[in-house]
Amino acid sequence: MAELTYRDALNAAMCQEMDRDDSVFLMGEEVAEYDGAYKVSRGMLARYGDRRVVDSPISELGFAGLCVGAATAGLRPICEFMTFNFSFLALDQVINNAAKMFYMSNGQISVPIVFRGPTGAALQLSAQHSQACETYYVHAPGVKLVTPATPADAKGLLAAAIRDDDPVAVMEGELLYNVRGEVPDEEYVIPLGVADLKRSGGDVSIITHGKMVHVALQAATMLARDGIEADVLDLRSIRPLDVDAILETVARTNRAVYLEEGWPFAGVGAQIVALIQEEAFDDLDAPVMRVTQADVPMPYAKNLEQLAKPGARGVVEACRRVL
Amino acid sequence: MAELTYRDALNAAMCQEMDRDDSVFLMGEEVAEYDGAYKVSRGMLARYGDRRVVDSPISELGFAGLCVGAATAGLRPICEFMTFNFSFLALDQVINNAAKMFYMSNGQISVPIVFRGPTGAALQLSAQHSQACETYYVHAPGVKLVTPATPADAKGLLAAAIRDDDPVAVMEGELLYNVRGEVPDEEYVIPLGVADLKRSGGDVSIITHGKMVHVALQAATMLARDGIEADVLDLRSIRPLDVDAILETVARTNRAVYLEEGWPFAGVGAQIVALIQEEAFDDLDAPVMRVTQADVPMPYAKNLEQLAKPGARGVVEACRRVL
Amino acid sequence: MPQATKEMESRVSNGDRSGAAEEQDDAPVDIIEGFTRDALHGLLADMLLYRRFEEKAEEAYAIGKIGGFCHLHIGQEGLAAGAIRPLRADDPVITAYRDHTQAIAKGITPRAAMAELYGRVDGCSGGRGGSMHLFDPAVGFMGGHGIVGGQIPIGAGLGWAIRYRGDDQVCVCFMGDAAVNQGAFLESLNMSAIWQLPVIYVVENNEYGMGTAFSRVSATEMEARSGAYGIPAHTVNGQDVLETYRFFEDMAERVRGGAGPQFVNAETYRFRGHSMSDPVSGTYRSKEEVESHVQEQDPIRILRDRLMAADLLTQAELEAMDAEVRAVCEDAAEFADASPLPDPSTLYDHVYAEINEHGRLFLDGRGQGPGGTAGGGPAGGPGGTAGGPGGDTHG
Amino acid sequence: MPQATKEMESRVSNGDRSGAAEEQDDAPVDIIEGFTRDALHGLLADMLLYRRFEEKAEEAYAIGKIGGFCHLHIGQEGLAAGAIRPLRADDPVITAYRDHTQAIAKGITPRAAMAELYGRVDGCSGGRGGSMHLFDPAVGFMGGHGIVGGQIPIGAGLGWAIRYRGDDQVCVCFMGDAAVNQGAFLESLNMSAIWQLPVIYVVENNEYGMGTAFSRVSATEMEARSGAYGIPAHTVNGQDVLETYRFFEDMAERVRGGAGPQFVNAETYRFRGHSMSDPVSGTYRSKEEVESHVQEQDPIRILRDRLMAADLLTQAELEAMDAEVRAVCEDAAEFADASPLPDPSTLYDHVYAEINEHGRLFLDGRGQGPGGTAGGGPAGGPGGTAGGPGGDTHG
Ligand SMILES: Cc1ncc(C[n+]2csc(CCOP(=O)(O)OP(=O)(O)O)c2C)c(N)n1
Ligand SMILES: Cc1ncc(C[n+]2csc(CCOP(=O)(O)OP(=O)(O)O)c2C)c(N)n1
Ligand SMILES: [Mg+2]
Ligand SMILES: [Mg+2]
Repeated sequence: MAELTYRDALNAAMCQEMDRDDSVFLMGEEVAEYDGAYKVSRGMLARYGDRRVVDSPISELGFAGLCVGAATAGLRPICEFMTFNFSFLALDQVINNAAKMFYMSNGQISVPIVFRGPTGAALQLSAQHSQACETYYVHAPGVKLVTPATPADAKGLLAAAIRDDDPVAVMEGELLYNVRGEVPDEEYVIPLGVADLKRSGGDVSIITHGKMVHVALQAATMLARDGIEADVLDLRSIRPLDVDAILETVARTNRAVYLEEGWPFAGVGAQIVALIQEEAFDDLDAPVMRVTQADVPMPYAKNLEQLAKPGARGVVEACRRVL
Repeated sequence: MAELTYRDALNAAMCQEMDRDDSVFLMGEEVAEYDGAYKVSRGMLARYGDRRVVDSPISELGFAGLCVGAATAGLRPICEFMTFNFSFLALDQVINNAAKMFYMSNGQISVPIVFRGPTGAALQLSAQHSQACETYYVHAPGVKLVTPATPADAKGLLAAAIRDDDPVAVMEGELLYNVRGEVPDEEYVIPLGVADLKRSGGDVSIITHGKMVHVALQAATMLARDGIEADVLDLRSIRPLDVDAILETVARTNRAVYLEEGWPFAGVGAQIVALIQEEAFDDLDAPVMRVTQADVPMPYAKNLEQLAKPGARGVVEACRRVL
Repeated sequence: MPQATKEMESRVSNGDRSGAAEEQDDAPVDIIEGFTRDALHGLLADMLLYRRFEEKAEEAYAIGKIGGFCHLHIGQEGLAAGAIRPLRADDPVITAYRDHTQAIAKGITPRAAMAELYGRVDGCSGGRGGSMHLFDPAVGFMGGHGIVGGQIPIGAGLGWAIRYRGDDQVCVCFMGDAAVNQGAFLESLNMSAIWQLPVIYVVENNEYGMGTAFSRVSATEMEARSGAYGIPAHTVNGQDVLETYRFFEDMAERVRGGAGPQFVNAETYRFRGHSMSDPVSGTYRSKEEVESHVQEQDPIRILRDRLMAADLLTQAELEAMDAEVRAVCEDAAEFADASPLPDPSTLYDHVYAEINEHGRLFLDGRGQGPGGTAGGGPAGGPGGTAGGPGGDTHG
Repeated sequence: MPQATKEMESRVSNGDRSGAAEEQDDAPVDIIEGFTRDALHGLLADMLLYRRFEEKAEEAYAIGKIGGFCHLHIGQEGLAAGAIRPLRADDPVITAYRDHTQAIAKGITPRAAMAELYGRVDGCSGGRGGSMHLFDPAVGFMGGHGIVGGQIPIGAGLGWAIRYRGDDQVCVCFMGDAAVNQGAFLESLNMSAIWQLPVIYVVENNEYGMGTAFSRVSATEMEARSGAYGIPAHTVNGQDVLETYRFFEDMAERVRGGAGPQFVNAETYRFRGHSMSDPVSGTYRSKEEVESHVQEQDPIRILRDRLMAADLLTQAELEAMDAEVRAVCEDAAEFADASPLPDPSTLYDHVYAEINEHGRLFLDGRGQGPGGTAGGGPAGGPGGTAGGPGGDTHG
């Protein structure tokens, strides 16, 4: 076990998979000579050469589509979006080709591609650069989505995503890249679809994913000071979704809050709330509350941005309301 | 009052608004010389000339963006997507520019644009041509969305959308264009954000929007044969959302089903279910159930397509489960 | 080996087949432009097969056996035969939604193609794809794509994979003339140029995108479109199957040899409406324009007349050939009609290639996982009538 | 009227200002290439202002007064002065995220620009936009856009609106060299060509998109990129403000007169890193390369040296000019610092321009409508610390 940053854990996962399988390659803007806009691919050009670590033009639709095409031919592209914000330009290739080709071709053509990069807000990057993009990737069936919150999860989930035969979006976080944590040295994968109970409480369930796991843990600490013990369930994988784990924590606490970084309208949280009330209606002693980004484009000003982002205090408040 | 098709009602709304305001123009593929792929703009080129009724190249990102730009300069473009399926290519312009410009510019630059065209499945058009696109347009704040189900609503809502100072998506249906109904002759608008109780029952609330209103009414008729009287609430406007109308019907029936054409994961229905349980938890005697498209890309084969689409029988079943 | 007559046999012959007879100096009288009599008959039979296949599809569409959109290639068969038949079996081909004859040219059988149009389980896409989405990677046919321009980056990716593996296939990526106005065109051609991908981009320039003449949506000629990326542009007369065949035979070898990406403006004409609901002529092109093309620019007539003028084809031979391909198409239609609809229980198959025991992939409560009974599955169910009163479809 | 010295006065002077002195034959000795001494001093002062403004921003960024991404234009000021100052006040200008100096050149005051960088209420975007999103339609500055290439169709739309209304403005649409690889470029230029829109597309060709040299992502020269649409290409030396000014003065009039869309490859160089977190030189360009450009290609030095050589500028005058613009920038920073943060109660303002009494527009239960108390509003609240441990930012 070594302590690694989240960034280096992602790097380790890519190297692990590139070492074992020549069909894996990395393409994206600035991933090679520049070592990655966020240095996630540091050293990879030197290690694998420009056949496998490839700087693309700023052509999101094109290079995402090229990677989809390469995947249909049996390669395993890791398609890095500098951030998922820019992938709106590529969404047609994600939804109409990557997600549907296997079905339309009756299972003849699979698309083993990974789309990865940071999603959500960093600090004061303003409206066009601060969006949580999960909903756009899970609404249509055909794509899988994971959102690692810790270095160990980052390595295991990205490795699993690369090995998976379907398109998998791996959504990271700019503000997570420097987070440190213990990461097993050996080769491992974390299967998609397995949530992780990051904290066990019992009074209330805070269910969340990605970067917000840290906010949830912070809120749980705050609640604990008042004697309220919260479960913090990190979904890790949004599609496939670990429904059992969700129902299990709700069955124990009878009260739940969904915390997500993105907007509320038809967000991941809306789906989870709908699911809980559909499948665990009688377990609920209170409505499932959601804590989300304010329903506005992300403002630049520091104070407004802070206000717009979901935070631990908001989670604490929501927990109190359902208790 | 004349009986018009939904198609002609949309045409009437565009003509009504083009007559009163020279800043309104229509741009899209085949809208002019061909009179529209679905003939919605029939006769408009002849009436308004090629300055105001404009055939675009097949460049969704470009012409949607051009229309956004024209709107920032104070014009009122009606940007027709031949179908919303093709608008994934334009989504960056919708989400990053149309939806955010007013906010980013601190209210200096509004974007009074209408995006319109059919959404959802028609008959056997297969996976790439059969998607309900609502979620992609409502998740991010900044755009409004209406989904007229009848000719009268089509005329009134499209007219309101054109006059609105914000970007408004008007999602129609290929299978609705031939639907006939009474449409007032005079100039009128239906304000955005007002749901319409299309049927008053009292035993259970079927809440829905767009093309599915007709399926809901059919289901209500089936239920009535067994003595079950359903409310059918047509949201008409998804953003702004008539929350009062939703809460009102649920308060009366205590049981609700959301019917939508699209996929379940983070669909409009998920949001409505989350909202109902957040704001009317104590009113609910049963979980709110959702009836949606099967969570698969739309298959071509007639029988599979039929199976994948939400239908009246499924609605009836869902209603029985919540009763 | 003429495709039509060998229909029921192996399709893998593509690569072995050479139309060229340069080395056969024992049969000089049977030759036009270096094609042997057999090769010439083969190309004629191929095009006739494509034509009859689509005429059959037209018939089937009229009686509701085929649904949805159906875009016929009639008039453009010179490109299917001329651009695809010279390729190797392992050269990938990708195209848009007007894909029937390319699919057959690449090796999908008329049976499998027709069954797909019928939406049946024996279709080349198992009935899931339909007319616009024919697929068979085993013969190198990578679809059948419905989003205008959407296949262009995929084509670049197929080329990328070839280069990545150090293989020597060539990818042929077709598109319509209207597709060059999609941003995907710029992005794909540019990447192909900087990475020297082995891709031949072919515009089937039938002068119109639906009802819009290319000249109305472009300020330049088609040939001007690829120079921005340094990709050589070529123009070929797609109605002349021999010219087209020779061009692609040569070009495929050049690209195989490292010549880098190419751009081909293949001039052709569509004899039918854009799709089944679109009239053949009307607002955007005159009856006369269409008629003159049908009379003078039909790739089948052009080859037929040439062969007859050179005494390489008799009326009797032509009739026999036609009867043969008609029989193939008749058989395909019968086969399709007899093929069952997909099993309803397969609705959720092939959404994902990999499903593990964890988590739920389908969120409607019916596809997978525990739902369905314990509160999870009220969604839809075998739906009643969908969608309300009838509408209509563009194409 | 030199921009910097008139800073505190009206900014609407743009249109009236003519650098040309052809008709003033009383002052021939004061002229270089037809620019009067005043005009020359004005351009120098303008560029100095832009430089000092961004140096001030750099300082403020270092001490955390400015956050997020901040892309400096330093080295490229010749284009702000040369391409924008000749325009009329009502000619719209649009650009990408490297927008400070274009904004000021078009008429946004240094105060309003700096306050925006500080995220304050007196910023030209009220603090909502930040460095990448400066806006002021009143002076014809249409932003400030963060998605590479995203502003190009908007620029076409601004041109469309001009043509639609029969007006005679000209839109100048800037982009970086890397942006020409976005599909939006093809689509916008093509539409501009077929509809003959009055738009001048200007590539600020600083040779790199972040760390990627243009030559690595393009197989052709920049000039080749517009011919595909029949749009004339021009190259201008953006480091020579006089050449640039004359070019745009002339070109704007030609386009105003109906010459149709134009494509300008403006050669320039960025003296700083891509954004604040990016080193000035490093993996993708050498220290020497940067240094040689700073020494030989600085638009300010070039003009200064020319003026001094022609005895049109003294050291004292230069120092006075510099002191003046420094004072303007100092004032701007003080103004920005004194400006309040936006009122938290305005968080939901300006998401929508039109809000009626029906329905709910904000679905988080706090923005609007009945929520907030009756169960609707647990969302967030003035959030605790966001996002977990610190990360870093690219640019
Ligand atoms: C992105 C997108 N926009 C619009 C359509 C609708 N559409 C289908 S085919 C077509 C015309 C395409 O013309 P062209 O590329 O010339 O091909 P052809 O039909 O002539 O073979 C259009 C507009 C679509 N399928 N995809
Ligand atoms: C669509 C998109 N992709 C990627 C980025 C990240 N990004 C910001 S600036 C930039 C480089 C752009 O270079 P260029 O267009 O040459 O402009 P310059 O920065 O040199 O002024 C990149 C890749 C983005 N903002 N938008
Ligand atoms: Mg065409
Ligand atoms: Mg650059």
